[in-house]
Amino acid sequence: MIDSNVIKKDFPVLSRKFHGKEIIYLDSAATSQKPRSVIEAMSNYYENYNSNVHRGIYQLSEESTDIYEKTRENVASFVSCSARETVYVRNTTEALNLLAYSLGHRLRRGDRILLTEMEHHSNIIPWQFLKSKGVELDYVKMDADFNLDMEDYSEKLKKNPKIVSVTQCSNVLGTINPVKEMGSLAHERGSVFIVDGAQSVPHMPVSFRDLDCDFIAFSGHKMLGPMGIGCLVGKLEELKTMHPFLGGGDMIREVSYEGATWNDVPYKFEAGTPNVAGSVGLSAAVDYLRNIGMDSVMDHERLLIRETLKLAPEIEGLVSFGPSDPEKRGGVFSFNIGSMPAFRIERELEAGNMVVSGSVHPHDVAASLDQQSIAIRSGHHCAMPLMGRMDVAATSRASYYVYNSIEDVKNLFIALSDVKRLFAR
Amino acid sequence: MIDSNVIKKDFPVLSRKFHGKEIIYLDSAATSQKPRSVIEAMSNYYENYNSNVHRGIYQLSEESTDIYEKTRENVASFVSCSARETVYVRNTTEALNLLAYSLGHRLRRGDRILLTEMEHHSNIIPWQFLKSKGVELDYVKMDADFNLDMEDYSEKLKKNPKIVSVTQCSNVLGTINPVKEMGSLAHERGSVFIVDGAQSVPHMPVSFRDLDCDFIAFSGHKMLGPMGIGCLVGKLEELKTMHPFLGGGDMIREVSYEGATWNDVPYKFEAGTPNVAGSVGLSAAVDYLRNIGMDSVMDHERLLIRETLKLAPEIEGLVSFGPSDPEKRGGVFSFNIGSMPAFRIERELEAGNMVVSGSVHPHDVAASLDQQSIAIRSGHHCAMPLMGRMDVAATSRASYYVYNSIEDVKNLFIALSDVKRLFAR
Amino acid sequence: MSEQDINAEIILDHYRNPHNYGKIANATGSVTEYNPVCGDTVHIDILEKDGKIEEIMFMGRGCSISQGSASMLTDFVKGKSPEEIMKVGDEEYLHMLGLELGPAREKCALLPLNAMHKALQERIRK
Amino acid sequence: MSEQDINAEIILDHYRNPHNYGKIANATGSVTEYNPVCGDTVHIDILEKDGKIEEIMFMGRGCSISQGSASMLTDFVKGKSPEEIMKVGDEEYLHMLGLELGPAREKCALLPLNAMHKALQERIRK
Ligand SMILES: Cc1ncc(COP(=O)(O)O)c(C=O)c1O
Ligand SMILES: Cc1ncc(COP(=O)(O)O)c(C=O)c1O
Repeated sequence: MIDSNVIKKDFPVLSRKFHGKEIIYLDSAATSQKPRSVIEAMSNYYENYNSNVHRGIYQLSEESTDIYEKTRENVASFVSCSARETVYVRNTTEALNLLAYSLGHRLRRGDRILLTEMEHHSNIIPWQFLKSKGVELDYVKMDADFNLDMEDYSEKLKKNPKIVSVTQCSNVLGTINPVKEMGSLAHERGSVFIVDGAQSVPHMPVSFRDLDCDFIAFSGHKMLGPMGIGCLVGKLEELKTMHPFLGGGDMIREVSYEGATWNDVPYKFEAGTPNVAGSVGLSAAVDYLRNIGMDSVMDHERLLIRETLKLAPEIEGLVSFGPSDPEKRGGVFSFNIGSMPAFRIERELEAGNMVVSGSVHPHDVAASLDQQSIAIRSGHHCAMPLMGRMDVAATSRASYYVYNSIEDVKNLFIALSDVKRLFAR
Repeated sequence: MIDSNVIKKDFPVLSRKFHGKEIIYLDSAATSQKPRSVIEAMSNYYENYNSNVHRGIYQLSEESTDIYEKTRENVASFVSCSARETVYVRNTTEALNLLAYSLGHRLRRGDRILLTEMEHHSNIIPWQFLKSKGVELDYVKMDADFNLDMEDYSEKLKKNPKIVSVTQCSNVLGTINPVKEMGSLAHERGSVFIVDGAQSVPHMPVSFRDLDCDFIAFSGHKMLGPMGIGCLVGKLEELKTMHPFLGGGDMIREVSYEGATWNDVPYKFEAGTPNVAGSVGLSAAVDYLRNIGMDSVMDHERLLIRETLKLAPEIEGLVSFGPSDPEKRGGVFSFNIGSMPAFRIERELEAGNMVVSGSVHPHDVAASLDQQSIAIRSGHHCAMPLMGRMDVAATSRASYYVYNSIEDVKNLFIALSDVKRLFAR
Repeated sequence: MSEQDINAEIILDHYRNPHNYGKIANATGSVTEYNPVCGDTVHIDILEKDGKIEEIMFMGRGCSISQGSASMLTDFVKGKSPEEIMKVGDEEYLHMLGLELGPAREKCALLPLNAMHKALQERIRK
Repeated sequence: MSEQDINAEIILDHYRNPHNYGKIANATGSVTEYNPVCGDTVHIDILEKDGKIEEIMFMGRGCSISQGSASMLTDFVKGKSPEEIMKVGDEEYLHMLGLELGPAREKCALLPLNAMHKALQERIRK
């Protein structure tokens, strides 16, 4: 079992006080805080090893190359893949764009791509770019309990999408999707299967081998690591045959004024000077998480979500969005106080009720919690289409990680009852 | 005047010793070392402010947003442009790819792009990708003194290239190209004019306004800043009308399942969680450089290059590549000991001389200097086509920065005379 | 109570009991302004007469800042000339509200003013 | 002098005075191997007879490690069977050279071995 109050001490930010109170950070789905060991690993790299990798024949550069490749092995082993399958990118967003651009080369007019209704913008927009080529997009529906409708999935798979790309865990709903099963079904249809692991890799055990997906993408900054580094993991055969994405140094084998040939995987996809310090930070984060154990991380967050779902009914009018079964969700809790439909004037005039009573706008919720030094997010969470689908203008969201305690959850709900009193009209 | 021995003390790496000797780091064209202030600025950010930007309504996130935008203003002022014109990217490579992908949307079969013979791979490959669309590339020639042949430039401009992209300073030759004049000529032809500032922005005063170019790209890690952050500066009107590059969070205004609209510039080009800590480091690097003064930086490196060109003839058989006039070059010195043509068997058999005598391979030069704790680079320097053009398999390269002293240059040449003795055959 | 706190109370009052909420049937100008980041929406109807805003009504949904600001704005512009209103800048308006707001909330507070300016520009163009 | 130093001297000797440098007119196999990173090149000609490498010559250009290694390799393989040579792995070969090399220089050292293996594979396929 995790003792989050001990863990908290490893995270310098969390000792900051606002309005005389230590911050309760409940926005880890946006970005996680960093333990001292991660921050120090990067400083240590810059203070003792900093240099460019791969091409230097002097000790500093050889050490740097060695460090860089060891971080890759470490991160690869964390998600059970090989180092050669592990491409360093900036973040999940870049990884998914890389795939859209590179796999996009193979797509023709009329080819289909299958996504879900609960995707983050970064798993929607890159694919929408391909519409100009005549590629068509479908979205798997959710059921009433905010899980994917697997019948709808099977139905839409029948259209033989060339690519299926699905988030393993929704950053809004917390829904954990059955990506292993979905991957098998997709492969039966010959689709390339992509997993957006931005919210899963940081929070639960994830094995690339076990999932039988073709690609998985994740961001360092959401898993205790630094900003500016993330991974695209891909099957070797796929990576080898794919068109490169960014062109430049290190990703080539030979270049002439007429054309070029490509370096081996994964370097083929790592153009330009890489973020070695970032990789060092990510590797330290992986060590930190491994030391806790990903099973424990998951169990801990499940504990917090269970407490959350227990306390939620105490706030009158609270509406929450996400599966009712805590075993099927990650540590993400989206909610509203009262109904919060998008404003449409015709609808308002028709309803005749000029002011929605009893509801508190997510902005007011977040601002008011901030006065209590509780940091939550409010807005569309980069999932506007999902907001539309749920007919809400926005939601509030609390999201948990290893440094959050049961007390944090309790304090959240104490503060929420105040919010209600202050803002409801 | 710069006192590089005082400056050196600000750079922790430079006190490392190999073989009992403090490192003499002469590979700043690959990546620069980082002063303590830059390393600490990033740690401080992670320890006290870390959070996601733009969307948070809590104090930490508002502080982070504020910090992020202030770094942007600071970096923008460093190169005399506005913050709105300053797009954060990973590095120069990503910036140039962004341009190639985005401007590439406008190009049609038969459109031309004009580069030069001395470009880095990152200013060649992204444009070569467009060849599949039927776009054609030209390269401006060099003259015998390693300067661009301006007549050839004028001649090739007559073909009305849609895009001209040129490095302001060659990372191999040190040549400083007359980009201001070249930009005016390109604009007369209606071409978009792009400057690769990877080797100029770190080493000399550069003003975006003054250059009258449409875009300039540079990397933080080459200018005392961290890895994983760089800039694409572009004219507002261009950035506004361009197609976005990466799709995802933050770069959108509205998204539906059918399509999306874009956020304002520069956010339109910053998809996903940005590298805020990286921007903090870059901003601290800019402060450090501004404090020295870019004129002083340039003068100092010129001093070192003058000393270099003075000492070079003392090494028998040394061939150097770069303009003879130190006023026309940056702090980069490429050379070979003896001739180092690429191996072609027919040529060898014809010549009948089975072993090139008197020459030392760049690998041996670098490895041998490494024994003296002097770090230089050897290889093709991500400019393979240029190597071919100069008929060398590779070169050695020493490159200078603010922390290098006249003694460093002297020590380089003392070590080089040993190399000659050891390896020549 | 600090001035800040008093101003916060005032805007909250407006939010709880908005002034001039509703539609104008014979409006001479109207506009809907929307902030996609949070969904805050303000719809404004104006009725101009003799170079003055004779009547103004708003409808909308959003946080206390955006809706409170909208209510206060309707009081503020009534009886003023379009030219006077166009001259009110963001800074001045925020100063008038007298709240200390972060960058995200500033956008909420300014949404009604932007809507108002747009409504007037539309009209002016006609 | 350490063993390292002695081995470094040996390879330098080979580099300065390469053994078996040149072409074989009636080669039964030949290959050119090239490392684009530094331009190191090794061309190998072999003459096989009765299941043994009877003769081997190389030409090339590159650093002391790649060229010294090539010269040593030619001595090493002479008289051996293709099967024996194919069995020599990277690790084993590097151990034989007995040098402490960084990752970049390891590639230089292995270039001749890779060339040799390729030359034999080409032949085997025939
Ligand atoms: C499910 C999901 N996918 C993708 C992303 C994008 O991650 P990043 O901003 O690190 O690229 C996020 C995070 O915002 C996410 O929650
Ligand atoms: C002239 C030039 N352009 C572009 C680059 C690429 O820079 P980066 O690797 O930071 O993307 C470099 C550095 O290697 C360079 O010297």
